[in-house]
Amino acid sequence: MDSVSKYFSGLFTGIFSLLKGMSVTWKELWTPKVTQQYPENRDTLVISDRFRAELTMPHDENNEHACTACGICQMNCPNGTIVVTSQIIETEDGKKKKILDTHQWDLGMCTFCNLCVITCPSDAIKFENTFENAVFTRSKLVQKLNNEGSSLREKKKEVKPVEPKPVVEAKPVVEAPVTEAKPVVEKKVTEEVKPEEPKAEKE
Amino acid sequence: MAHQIIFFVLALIITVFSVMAVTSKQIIRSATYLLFVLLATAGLYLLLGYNYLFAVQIAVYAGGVMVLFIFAILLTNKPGESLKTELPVRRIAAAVTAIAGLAFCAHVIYYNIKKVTVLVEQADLTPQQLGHTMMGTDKYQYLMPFETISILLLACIVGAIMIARKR
Amino acid sequence: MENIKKLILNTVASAVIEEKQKLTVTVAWDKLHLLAKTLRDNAALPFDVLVYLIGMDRGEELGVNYLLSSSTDLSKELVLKTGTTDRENPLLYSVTDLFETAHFNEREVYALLGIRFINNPDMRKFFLNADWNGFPLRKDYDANPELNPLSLESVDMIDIAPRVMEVDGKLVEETVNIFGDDDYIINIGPQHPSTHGVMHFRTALDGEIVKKIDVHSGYIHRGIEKLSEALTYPQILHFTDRLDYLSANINRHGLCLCVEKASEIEVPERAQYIRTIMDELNRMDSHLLAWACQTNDLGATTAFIYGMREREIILDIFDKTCGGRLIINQNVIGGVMFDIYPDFQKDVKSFIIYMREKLKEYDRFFSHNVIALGRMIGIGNLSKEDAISYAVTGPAGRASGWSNDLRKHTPYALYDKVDFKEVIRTEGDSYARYMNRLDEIEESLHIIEQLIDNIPEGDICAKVKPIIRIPEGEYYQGIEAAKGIFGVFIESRGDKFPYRLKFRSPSMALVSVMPLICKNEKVSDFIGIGGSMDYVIPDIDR
Amino acid sequence: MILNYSQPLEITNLTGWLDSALRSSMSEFWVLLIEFVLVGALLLTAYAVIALILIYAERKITAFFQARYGPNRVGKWGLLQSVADMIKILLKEIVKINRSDRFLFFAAPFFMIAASMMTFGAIPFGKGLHAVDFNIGVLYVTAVSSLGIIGVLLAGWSSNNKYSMIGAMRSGAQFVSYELSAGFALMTIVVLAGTMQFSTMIEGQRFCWNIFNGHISSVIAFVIYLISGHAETNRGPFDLPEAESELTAGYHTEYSGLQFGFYYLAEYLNMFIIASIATTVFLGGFLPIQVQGWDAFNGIMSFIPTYVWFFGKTAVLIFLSLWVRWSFPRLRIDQLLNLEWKYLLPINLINIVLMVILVLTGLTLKDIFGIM
Repeated sequence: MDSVSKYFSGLFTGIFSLLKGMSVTWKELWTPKVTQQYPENRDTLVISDRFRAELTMPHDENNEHACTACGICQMNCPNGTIVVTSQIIETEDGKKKKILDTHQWDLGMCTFCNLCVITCPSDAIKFENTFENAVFTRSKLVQKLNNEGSSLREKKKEVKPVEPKPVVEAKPVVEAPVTEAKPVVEKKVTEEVKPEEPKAEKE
Repeated sequence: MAHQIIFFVLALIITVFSVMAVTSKQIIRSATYLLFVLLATAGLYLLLGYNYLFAVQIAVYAGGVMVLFIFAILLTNKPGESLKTELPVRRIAAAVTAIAGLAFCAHVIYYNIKKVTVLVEQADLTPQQLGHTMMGTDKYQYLMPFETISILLLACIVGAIMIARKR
Repeated sequence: MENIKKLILNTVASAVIEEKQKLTVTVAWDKLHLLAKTLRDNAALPFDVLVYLIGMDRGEELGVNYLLSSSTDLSKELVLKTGTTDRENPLLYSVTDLFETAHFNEREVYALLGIRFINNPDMRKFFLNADWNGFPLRKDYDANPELNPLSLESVDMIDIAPRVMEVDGKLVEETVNIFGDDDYIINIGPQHPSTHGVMHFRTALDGEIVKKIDVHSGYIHRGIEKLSEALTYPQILHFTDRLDYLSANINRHGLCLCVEKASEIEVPERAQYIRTIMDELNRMDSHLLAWACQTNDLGATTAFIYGMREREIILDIFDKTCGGRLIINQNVIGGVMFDIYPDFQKDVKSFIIYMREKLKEYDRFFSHNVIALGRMIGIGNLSKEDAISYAVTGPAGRASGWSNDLRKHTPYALYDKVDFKEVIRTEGDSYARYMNRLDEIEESLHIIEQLIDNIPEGDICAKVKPIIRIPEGEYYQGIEAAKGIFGVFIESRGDKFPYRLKFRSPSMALVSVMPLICKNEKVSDFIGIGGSMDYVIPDIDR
Repeated sequence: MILNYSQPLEITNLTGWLDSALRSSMSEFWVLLIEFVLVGALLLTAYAVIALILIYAERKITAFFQARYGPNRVGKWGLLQSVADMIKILLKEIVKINRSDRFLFFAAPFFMIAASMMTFGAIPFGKGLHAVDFNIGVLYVTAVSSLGIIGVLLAGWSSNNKYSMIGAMRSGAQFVSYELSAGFALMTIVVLAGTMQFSTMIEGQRFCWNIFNGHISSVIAFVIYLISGHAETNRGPFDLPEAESELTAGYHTEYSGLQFGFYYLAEYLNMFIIASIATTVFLGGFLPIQVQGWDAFNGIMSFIPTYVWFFGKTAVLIFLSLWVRWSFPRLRIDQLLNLEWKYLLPINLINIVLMVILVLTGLTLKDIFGIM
């Protein structure tokens, strides 16, 4: 007798549970849909300000940037995504000075770990939330961040970065030959960044 | 005329696929050819106006038995493998059996051919009529054989379960 | 622990006991098995959990570290060390008969360091192909790609395992067939909708019933541990996100904690709050996905989408806080990278209300559905003993009645300050694991509720030297990731790179127990059990 | 007949006119030939069109159950999505499988499509919209639809793929089991209606649908028929033969292009066929809702053409099937067979006896209330 009652109670509780499940889907049938209609909703789409999509080097109205070509970002990048090339020029007063030639960033290899930005001593680069970066060829993912003909912003006026990043105090270190750990970096760099140079820049 | 054409098409299908069914070396293909034969036979029934028989032919043979058949074949060892050629003795024995069967059929057909044409002209059979005949106890009604067959089938089922249990 | 020391010395007199971060015992290679067995069988405080098994190239010798812990109290830990100087044909004794979890780990050690284990029943290389040249984690490994050229040829699987067995005191090298001759083997994976990644189960079937499972892994082995040996600690951080990518933030927290403890960095209070909240959000994110995937594995596609919908809200909060959705890069050594955004509290609180509502809906929709119950109750039973032996932690282990929540046993961050329940069930079946996850979501909501309004003002990151050097020594930190105990082991030689770094991944234990609990279940249930275990393949492969 | 004038939208008017026009100009043979070809072409077109509409409807409704929008890019609200998919399927390469049994591999989809098409032909879509009207209609439908399983079994075997094989075996077991229940459920109503012919059966439901007429027994039969019909079409929660999460795509894993298209079409059409047979047998088929004695009401209801009624009722049943499919997890094979052999079949057997008793003792609604 027990098994018979079990048979029927099982049948009815089973059917009841199924109906309960169906009531949930019925309710969901009428709830607002959550899919983003992406290309259509471009105007209303809000991407958070902090969203890391593309590494950029902000330039001001005089086409000046803050990058001193110290190469710390390149050193800190775990994947060899960044390649900084610089050249030594001679200023009017005869001093040798290193200026940025190209700051190259490979979106295809970047893991968006933000290390380059937080370690940059001069806040020259930052991540933007411009996320539509799809291209057709891989080579287009390699971007040059500094504008054509841009130059280093003079440092006198610049007191401190406006918003200090949490770990900005990552100072360049004299004896740290970090680059040697990453063979990836050492390709086609016209002028290899030397770890000593950032020190000169810092003073 | 249309009836004639359809009949010949069906007859051709039956003959060709019967031959293919026995000559094919892959058993699963044989089964499929046999299925075509059974379906064409069902077509013949339809042509004759035996709707009920047509449906039963498809449901029982084409549908039920074939499924079981294919099932059985698929579950046996390596169904796709080509069969080996049999021993000559067995071949001769098979041929003799086949010819004997053919002779028997020919005999039956030869002596009954006139009666068959008479039967065809019978009126349409309704399911009600069929049902009454099947379940009736009067003369020329078939409740007794029907139930006997049920018991036979029941015995088969019990036997199958017993065999399955043992394994 | 004094008793334990005495016990160790009584068992193996030659053992060297050191007080390091953890109590470390070094023994000769032939005494290790005996010592491990004694410690495991010790009635007063059984060391019956093998938390990690790490192969190491110590320079001269090749060795293995074992971290033993007690299933009753996970805060009691003990490191066993052994090694062999024979670099040509290194042999050590297997502890697989004592701790089942050692099986896969020993195979991993064989693949990466070339140490073979005597009496391990199946000594194939894990992660790597049998024909791989060299042992990557050895310091003298030659990474020349010509040695291991990329092959595009299709190679048949060989189901023959070599092994070294000790028979009557003699070592015998032999091979053993994984499957029988007549087994009907299907490959579930590496490309399969329900293996949750590039996992490969070779499955012998008897009709619908699973007879045996052979786990093949390593299809996405990236050599993170090897890569880490050439990177600084902040750089290694971004690898942790790529292990169990679903609880990326918790893994990262683990490595940060390990480095912070080793180099004695004090993390500011505010950062602790943010970390804890983010961890719990991450845990919910992971559990929601696990729930969704499990329902999907059982064939309920609609439930899958509901889970993903709720998860999206968490991802949006992550996105606004840290600029990442899946991999959020929030933790850094010394604190967190990003402060919370102004509306953070508001968003999280509204999420808590929303999520509670949705949990009720899940309950109505799936948790009591008669079909779902039939597919989960009594399926994939994992006993407590097996859970301990296989070191199955996380919601899956707790579903077998084993209390193993590190947030309770060895509290870190703010877990000792908040009130929450450790969710434990004793059934050990798929349904218990399933319900555990839903209940843990509830607990996570409860934890966040207590913290969200009390986030103190202050720094979000401690002052950290630009180049972090960890003092010489061995450091281990375990944390409770969404899928179980995630551990970080660092051996430092005082350099700014780790000498050896190892991640103890919870998923490896979860997968290693699959052949046991799926045996004699149906194929469909095998998939369902896989869903209930909720392993993540990159976490196994590393 | 007055009814004819009150139903100006019926297609019967059109076909009748066409028939008489043809007959007036040519001999009987040619009239029949032209009409056969026309009917055949119409059925084939309807087959494809209904399948496409169903595919669209399923995707859209599913999406709404799942808080999504579903296809909405091709055409307004994605209306042309199915058409686009069809073109894609037609253009796709048919991949040749190594070591497959080529003949059976190619033949299998035709079994599937032929079976569902033959069933499709016997459905009364509206008044006079009836290709054939066998006196054994119900039996015919059950018989012919059972041929489809052979396509599944052959596909599974000839693909030379273990997933396909397991899928086919599951499908075989499932089909053989549930065919029984579906047949019994229909037979219950045959007992009630006293006929197997669809046209007579529908006519008998003018004022009282079979589902009401046999009350308890009919409702049980209806539910069982829906369940087993749902199972026969291999749709969730009974989609084990395809069981995406276990067997990738089950028996049609190796099919591509048009061959896959055949399976795809047949699956959706089978869903339609099951729903339409349920409509015909239980819900009064194409007849409008009529109440005995309410002549004005009946007149208004009759104004809506019968095919609208038919498709409307079928659509409701299809929606029900989608609703069920997208609410539940998948059964396991043993649970599936348990459900059939431990629950549906015994209940069915008792139910058929109950129905016989109802009919013999005059306890059907028609007898009680004296409805015609």
